[in-house]
Formats: sequence, structure tokens, C-alpha cells
Amino acid sequence: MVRSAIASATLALALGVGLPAAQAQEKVVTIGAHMPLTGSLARSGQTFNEGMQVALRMCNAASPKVQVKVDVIDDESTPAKAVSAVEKLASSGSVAIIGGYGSNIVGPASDASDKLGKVYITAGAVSDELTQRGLKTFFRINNNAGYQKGIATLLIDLKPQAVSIIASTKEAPTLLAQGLEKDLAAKGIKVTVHKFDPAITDFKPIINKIKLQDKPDIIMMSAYENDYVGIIRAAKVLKPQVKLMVGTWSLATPKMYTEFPDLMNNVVGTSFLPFPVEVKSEEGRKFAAAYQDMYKKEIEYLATLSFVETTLLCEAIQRAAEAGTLDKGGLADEMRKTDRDTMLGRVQFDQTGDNPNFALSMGQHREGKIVLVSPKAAATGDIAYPAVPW
Amino acid sequence: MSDTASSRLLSGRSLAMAGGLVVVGLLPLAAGASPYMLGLLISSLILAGLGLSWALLGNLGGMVSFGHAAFFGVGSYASALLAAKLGVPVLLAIPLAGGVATLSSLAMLPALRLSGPYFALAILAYAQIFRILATEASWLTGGAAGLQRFPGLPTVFGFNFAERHGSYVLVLGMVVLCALIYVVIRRSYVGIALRAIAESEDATRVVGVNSTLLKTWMLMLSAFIAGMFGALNAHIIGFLEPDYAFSGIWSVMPIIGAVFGGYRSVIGPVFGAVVIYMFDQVIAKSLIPVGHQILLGIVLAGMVLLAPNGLAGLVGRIFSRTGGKHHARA
Amino acid sequence: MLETRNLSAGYGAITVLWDVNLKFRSGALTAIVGPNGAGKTTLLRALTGLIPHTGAILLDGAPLKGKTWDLAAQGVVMVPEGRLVFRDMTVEENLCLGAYPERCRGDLSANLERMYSFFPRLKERRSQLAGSLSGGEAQMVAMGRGLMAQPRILLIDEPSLGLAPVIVNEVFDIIRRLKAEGTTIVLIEQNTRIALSVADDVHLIRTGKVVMSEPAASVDLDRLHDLYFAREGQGA
Amino acid sequence: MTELILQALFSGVLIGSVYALVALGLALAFGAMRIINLAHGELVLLAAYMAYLVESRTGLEPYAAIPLALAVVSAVSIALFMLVNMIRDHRELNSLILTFAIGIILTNAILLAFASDMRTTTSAFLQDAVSFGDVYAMRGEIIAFALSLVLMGLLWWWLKASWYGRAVRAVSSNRGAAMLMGINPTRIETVSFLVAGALASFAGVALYTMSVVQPAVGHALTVKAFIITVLAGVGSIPGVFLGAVLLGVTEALTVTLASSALQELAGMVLFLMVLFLMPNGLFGARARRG
Repeated sequence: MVRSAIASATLALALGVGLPAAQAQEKVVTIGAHMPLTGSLARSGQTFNEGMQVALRMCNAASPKVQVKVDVIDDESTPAKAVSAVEKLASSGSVAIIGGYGSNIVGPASDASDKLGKVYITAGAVSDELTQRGLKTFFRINNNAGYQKGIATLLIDLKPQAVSIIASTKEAPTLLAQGLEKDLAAKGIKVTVHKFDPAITDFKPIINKIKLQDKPDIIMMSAYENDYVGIIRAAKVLKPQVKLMVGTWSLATPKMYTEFPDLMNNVVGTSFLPFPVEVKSEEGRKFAAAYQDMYKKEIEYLATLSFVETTLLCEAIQRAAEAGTLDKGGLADEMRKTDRDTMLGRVQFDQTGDNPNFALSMGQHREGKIVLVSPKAAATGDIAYPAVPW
Repeated sequence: MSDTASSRLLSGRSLAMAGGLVVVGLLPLAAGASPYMLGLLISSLILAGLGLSWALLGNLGGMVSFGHAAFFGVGSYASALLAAKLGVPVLLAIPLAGGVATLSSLAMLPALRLSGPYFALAILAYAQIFRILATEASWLTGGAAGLQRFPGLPTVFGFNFAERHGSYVLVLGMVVLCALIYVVIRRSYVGIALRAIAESEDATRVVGVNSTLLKTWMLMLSAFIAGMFGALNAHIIGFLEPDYAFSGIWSVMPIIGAVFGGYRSVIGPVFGAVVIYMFDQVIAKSLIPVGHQILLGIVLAGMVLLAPNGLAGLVGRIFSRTGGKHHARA
Repeated sequence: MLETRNLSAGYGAITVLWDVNLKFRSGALTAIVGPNGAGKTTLLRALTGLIPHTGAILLDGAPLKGKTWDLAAQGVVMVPEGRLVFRDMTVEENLCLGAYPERCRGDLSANLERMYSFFPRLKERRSQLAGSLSGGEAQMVAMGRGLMAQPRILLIDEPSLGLAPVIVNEVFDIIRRLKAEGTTIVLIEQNTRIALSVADDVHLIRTGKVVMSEPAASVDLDRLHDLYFAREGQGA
Repeated sequence: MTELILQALFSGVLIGSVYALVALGLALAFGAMRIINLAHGELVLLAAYMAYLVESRTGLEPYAAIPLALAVVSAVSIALFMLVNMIRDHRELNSLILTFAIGIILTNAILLAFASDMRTTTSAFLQDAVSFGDVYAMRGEIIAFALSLVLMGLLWWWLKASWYGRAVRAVSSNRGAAMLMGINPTRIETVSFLVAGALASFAGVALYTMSVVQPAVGHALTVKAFIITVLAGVGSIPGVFLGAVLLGVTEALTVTLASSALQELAGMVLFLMVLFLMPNGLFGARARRG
């Protein structure tokens, strides 16, 4: 009994050793990823995951010599579990980690990753503090400044007298609201910020305050998906005399329009791509096609973010693997050499790992289409202004 | 307390239990557990400590709390702020944070008059209020953006607590220490009175036990322990924000662990928290990657239905069936 | 006719009532007297199935079937002490609940009117919460509620407890009237004098055992009191 | 300013009426069985997802889902009752934990079945604005409010005038005495869990038409319902309605007069103050201490 077990184990070992030898020219590299697949941020995590999978498929097809595969772990939006995930991924051979969503998760997870000497890249954490820690292996493609710049550019171009910001007390929306308040006030625009607890469901009292007291030209929503629906619904009921509703993440997406056609028309949010997709670049077209093929839906903003970060990481891995520095800690250096046009525009990484070029386009829902309206260079159409969903 | 009294309270058996706990606890180190495993174990031990603090209040005070996140969160913030803003050494900041959590528990004294679910949910309300206050007091706590630049665990005499093995030993030591404190109180005259209160409040009022005072002490002690584990966790994780520090997880997981292990015994909450957390993270998560808490719910419901005294009760029953009767009341 | 054979009952491991054999004649008023803690209420609780028992309880020679809530349908109705009214329901709602067994639901308003003729004071207070009544009124509600179930056998628990003497007399006038109407009544009472004044049969229970059973007419009050108070210290 | 306050009051009353439906179910089950059903919010959520299912699959208005919601939620309620009934003689804690565990199971079952996307009605009819002078509401909210009033009226009548309803109150008031009156308490408890489930079904569908649901909101609903029962005190439907409206109005006025970030805080502080200072609740008849 024991002997046969040993025999079969030996056999398996021999075969296992034999296999890679047979396919010597194909090197398989594993990376890890931790995402919130459950909890309130689960939808973001799922979309991240989809973009990532498409990126790997395309990257592997483009460079068959080095195949990159990914292990994904649910971090349940808790820091300790994200740290555990990083450690588990590192111990099971991942050469790099793709990070999750939220600075509170990414902070500790990237710390752990740094201690283990693994490259960590994220597209879901915008806090400035993250890049002030002096980590050598930390990279991110987007940051608060970029969002702020994208939205501020649009708002300042429209020359409103007054803007009301409705901001969730969650981390990223708060940071964005603070930054925008400063930018807009510097241009002489009157800004009022209304912070709200994410547990809120009825936004009529806030909207009514804005309608009767602030009387702004534009309402800016620094919040998440379910908040947008509540806010726009309340605005639709109370009909404040505003000229535009603007939001941020996950707002200017085809999905929002399909689900809430009555609420979304003329609303503006951050976006990279118009819809239907008219991507100028070859890469963008391929991405859209592959995404449609794998998930039977239109690409979304978060999927694009994770597509870009994964593509950059994957290419750096392939470069390092071919140069033979992958096992010698050369990946971080390869990452730092990144300089490439992506669907987010040009991406480079500075000494802190941040992408200084990051800035956002703004897209407007228009009868089921999304038109890029700002900045001028990226625009695919003129903004409808004044225009509201009601 | 005289020497004889303390030796009676800390009997050979409880010291043996503590020793056993340390030995069992050190096994993963001896076995060369990966940082990943150690990380999971550290998280589970933090829940174990929190579970002890919860069971102390539940078992001795007869008060079920649904809001231990309140103390945990106050402890985390207090320690991080003391270390970052006042430069207090981390190992000193941790017990001080326990003290701050104790102070915060004084705000809950009016709740001691309440019974059953009313007390449970009043504490939950406190946890929510503290969370909102931490979000609003951004001048102190950094608000929603959180705190991330505060010192981690230090290196003492060349022993690095910040590194996984070191943190593990520190957290394990804290859990054993708290378990011993719990044992001492349980065995003391006070503990006997307290358990009598938990059984029937009216009866002991007649006997002349000042139950409100004793309950107050238990609430404060429970808050102290919970606050210390919150502080430990903060320094290990290195990031704090209100939603995390006061998360419902810190209220719920210790209850699940304590009920699973058996909240009436000392060892139950520790054992339960470790087993249930490892089960959830290692087994359940690999079976159902998304929504694995459903297994946690099923295990918990099954436990309450089939073995209401938890694992400890179950083990006790098996022991008593095989003859070792005195184990049944462990 | 209701009867117990070797009825023992208690709480958990503690037996309070030992081998009680009693017969309650139809149409008669049987009083069970005894000092506080003798087991009178335990007897009632066992009879109504609120606590488990050994031995037998027979109704018309057949074992009494079912749980507590099945008794009312069979005409065995208990009037608990007045504190056990539904305090946050009105007087009339309390009375209505007495008619809960399906056989009594028929003519609810006529039934109610009958109760109000028994207890005119309750008619004045019909929409008042039972919890706000005086002790005597609450006792009347409890009795009226029991009568709404149109009992064949009415078990009454300590109707005089905590009531002023005037009210006690009033309550017992009603008991007399019920008896005159032919209802079989089992009366649990601490107050021997007043119990004797209405009873047909008397049983004395002490320390869980029946120590005397006699027709009320032949009971000598002094002898009863001797039995009642003998070694009371142990009886408690 | 008056306009602001009027709108806040109005919004508060509308949302409060739906809170009241959620709270009534919790209070009813608590009254009969003395157990806080910590899975009650999840029952409401389950009904909301049934509304989503029907609306997204058939394109009908969400209220068409009520038969389905009633069937599913009743089945779950009965299963829940049978489990809780198994351990009724244990300590209070165990039944709290059990219902809590069932809540976890339901939340995750919903997550597995419907994913974590937020859901809310897409009906143009229900989302339309209606105005009464200076105050505005969504049509769905007005319908939910009316529905809530009707249901509360029906429930009030049922508890007052039907045999089962009276029996439910009798069991809540004094279980032992109720048994002596010929009331089978287990059957009455089953009935009250069923009625609580029915209320949860309506509440869930109403919630879906006026607010956004996600698998994680069940727990928050339970807490809110509990707060309302504390505000109301035990045992009166008008009390629960007033308590719910008070909570809704307090939240809305906090947003209007102070900051929207403090909305939750105001609710919690109100809860604690009533709990500590008015042991019988604002409108209740009975003490809860001891």
C-alpha cells in the first residue's frame, strides 16, 4: 500500500518535472490579484476582474513565449484579509500583485507586498498618502489629482456662478470633494459641499436645500452608483433650477443607461470611451471586441482601468522575463521604464510609483449614447448645456 | 488579595491550561507556518481576544453586546493617535488605548439598566455613534480619509514585533494573559456573584450583591480588553478609517466565535474564534469564493440548534460520557 | 365528573404533590383548602396541564385529552387569579377571549350581555384597559372571561387573594350564583371560613398530600384549623 | 425656510410609513414569541428582490410581484419559525444568535442568486414626480404610503376584531392565561410569523419602488425596525406608525437643519434617549425592564 503510493508519487513527480521540459519555450508566470468580490464594493471588484482577465488574454496572445496567469482572491473589503491575500499569493509564487479597491485596503496590502518584495499595482486607490510612503514596489495608474483635474476642467469651462457638491463621507468621494472645492473656489465659483452618510436613501431633503438655498448652476455628485440613483431621482422629483448634473465613477457607463434610462439622460460622468465605442486606437478596439466576446457586455470604466494596469504589468513581466531579470527583482525596474499610450492616455511612473499624466475625460449620457465632452482634445462632441434628465 | 487567595484562584489547572494554550499556540511557529498562515492566525487571535472580552461581559455580566466594535474602534484610534501625535511608545500606547476604551464605556452606563436585546442594540447604537463621530472629527482622526502614517509595532531587545512571527507571539501572549485574567475573575467571589447575576438578577439582589456596580466593572474590563485588541490590530494593519475601525465585523465575528466555541467557558471563545475564522478563510472561501459567509451562517445556526453550549460543551459532553466527569464543567 | 388518581406533580426534580386522589362531583362546589405552599396551585396547574404530572386525570371516566389549550374546548375552564388578565386589552376584549373555543363563538353579544348582567361594573368599564382596573374588578374580569367559555367545570384559583373584604363578599356572591345555576366548580382557597360557606365538599391539602376530605356540612371548623396549622413550619 | 421644513416633514412621513411596515412585522413576531427576529430585515430584502425579479423578467410593475413575494417570504418565515421554536426553551441569546445566523444565510443566498448589484425600480410610472403645493414626492412613495396606511388599518382591524388577531394579542399579553382560554400558542406564533412575513413582503416591494436595495441592507433594516419598536413601546400599531414617522422626520430635519452627514447620528441618539429616559417608549403601555 505504502509502497505503491510512493511509486505513484514518484511517477507523478517525474511527469511533473517532464512536462515543462517538453514545452520549454513557453514560460508560465503567475501574478496575484485581490479584489472585493463580496460586500458593498463587490460590483467594482467584479468589473475589475473582468478587465483584468481580458487584458491577460490579449497580452498572452500577443506574446506567446511568456504566458501570464492570475490567481484572484476575494479580499472582502477588509484590510486584514487583503494582507492575507497578498501573503498567500506571494507564497504560492506570484511575481506581482494587482491591488483592490479603496485606499484603506490598498495601503496595508501594498505595504505587505513591499515587505515581500513584490511589485504591486493598483487602479482603485486614489489617496495621496499612498504614494508618500516611499515604497519601492508600488505603482498606480490613477490618482485623486487626475479625477479632480478632469472634473474641474469641465466645470471651469462651463463658467457657472455656483456649484453644489453632494459628497459621500467615504474616503475617495470626500477627498475629491475637498480638492474640487479648492479648485473651483480659486476660480471665483461659489461652492457649497453637502456631505452625506452612505446609509442615506432619501436625498430629497438635501436636494431641496440645494434648490432653495444654494441655487447653483451645477450639481456635482462625488459618490457611488447607488447614491447617484437616489440623488438624481430626488432631483427629478424636486426639479431644482440647475443646468447640469455631474458625477464621477461608474456613472457615465452604458450599463447605467440601460438600467435607468429615465434618470441618466444628459448626466455627465468620468469616462474614457464614448459609446458606442469609437476607439481610435487599435488596442481599444480589440479590447472592446474581446470584452464583448468574453462577457457579452459593453466595456465599463472600471474594466478599462484594470485592463490598462494589467496590460502594463503583463508587458513589464514579459520584458523582464526575456531579459532574465524577473527572478532577480528586475520587475520594478521594468515597471518604471513604462512609457506608453493607453486608453487612459500616456502612462509613466514617477519615483513614487504614481502616474503624473493621469487625467480624465468626461462623458455625457445622450439618448443611450455616451459623448465625450471634455477635455477638448478628447471630445467626440459638444456638451449639451444646460441639460438635465428631467 | 493575599498570596493564598491568588494561588487558589490561579490554580494549577488554569496555569496548565494557559501553558497548554501557549504550547498549542506556538506549534504553528515550530511547524514553520507561512506568513500567510500566520497572518490568518493573527487575525483569528485578535478576534479571539475580542471574543473573550465579549464572553466576559456576556457570561459574567449576563449582558449580550452587539456593539463591541465601539470599544475596538475607540482602542484602535486611541492607540494610533497616541503613538502618532504624542509620540507615546507603541507598547505603552496599547494599554493606554485600552484605558481610553474603558473611559468610552462609561458613556454606556445608562444602558446597564436595560435587559436582553435592549442592551444588545443600545451598544450597537453606540458603535454607530462613535463611527459617525470619528468620521466627523476629521481634525483629530483624519475623517473618512483615515489615518495611515502611524508607528507599527516596535522592535524590543532585537525581537521584531512588526514582523509576522513577532506579531503572532505578541497577540498570542495577550490572548493568554486575558484568558488568565478572565479565569481569576471567574473563580473569585466576585465572579461567583456575577454568574449568579447572570442566572437571575432578582435572586442576588436579595442576597445583597450590588449588581449594578459589578456589571459596571465587567463592562469596563470588557471595554479595556476589546480596546487593547483594537489597538494591536491597528498597529499590525497600519491603516485606520472609521468604517473599518468600527466595522460590524468586530461586533459580529467575536459573537460567532464565542457561540461556536462555547461562550460559557474561558477557552471556548478563543478556540471558537480561531476555528471559525480559519474555517471561513481557508475552507469555506475555497469552496464558495463569493458568498462563503453562507457556510458561516449555516455552521452557526447548526451549532445553536444542535450544540447550544458550543464546541466546549460538545467536547465536555464527550468527555463526561467517557468517564472524565470533571471535564464537563470546564 | 372530574377525578384524579394517584396524581403526582412538581417542578423539575422536585415533587410537590404526592398521590392525590380526588373526586369532584358534578353540579357541586368542591373547595380545596390548605396553607400557603401546600400544593393547591400546583394541583390546579397539573389539572390544566401547565406542568407535567404522573397518575391519571379522568373526565367522565375517560382520561383528559390534549394540552392545556384543549381543555377549554372540553368544558374544563380555569379562572386564574385576577392578576392574570390580559392587561393591555380592554375589559370587553378580555371577555371575548373567553369565548375563544369554537363551540362558544356562536352568540357572542348575547354571551357578553349575560356577563354584564353578572358584573354590571364591568359594563361601565368595558372599553377600559384591564391593566388599569382595581384588584376586585380584575378578578371579575378573570371570572367573566372564564364563564364566557361556557364551562362544565370551572376551576377557580384563589379568588379572594389580595382583595378587600367587601369585594371578597361580592365575588363569592357571584360564585354562589354560579353554583345555583348548576356549574360544577372547583375552588382553590386559602380562606377556609369563606370557602366553607359556599362549598359542598372540602379537601384539605398540606405538604402536598390530601389530609382531609369531607362534605362541607360535617366539617368542624376548629378541627379543620387544627389540621390546617399543624406543623405549618414544615408545610411551607 | 418653511418650504424646506415642510418638504422635510413630508419626506420624513413618507419614508417613515414604510419603516413602519418593516417595524410592525418585527414587533408582531416579538410580541408573540418574545424573540427579536434579527433576520426580519432580510425577509424584507427577499421580497424586494422578488419585485426586482418580476419587474426585470416580465416588465410588469413591481407590485405585480406581491403574490410571489408573499409565497417566498411566507415559506422562509415558517421555516424560520420552526427552527426558532426548536430552541425556545434556551436562553434568549441563543434565539438571537439563531435568527442572526439565518440573516447571514439569507443575505449570502441573495448575494449568490442576484449578485451584489444595487437594484431599484425602473418603472417610469412610479418614478414620476407629483406635487402637493410646495411639497414634492415620487409617485412610488405616495403609493407606498397609501399601501402602508391600508395595511396598518387592516392589521389593526385584524388584531382587534378577528379571533386569530385577538389571540395574537392575548399570547403577547400573557401566554399562560392565553393557553387557559383555549389558545394554542404555537399555532398563534406561527400565525404571527406568517403575518409578519406578509408585512415584510409588502414592505420589501414598497421599498424596492422608492429606494435602492443591495444584499447588504437587510441588517440595517432590522436595526431601524428595532429602533422604531423602542420608540413606540410595545403593543400599539399607532405607536409604531408614529415612532416610524418620528424617526423619518428626525432624519429628514437633521439633513435640513444641520448636516446630512449627521442623519444616522440623529436617529441613534433619539433611540438611546428614548431607551434611557422613557422606559415605556413614547406611546407604549408596558415597561420593558426587568
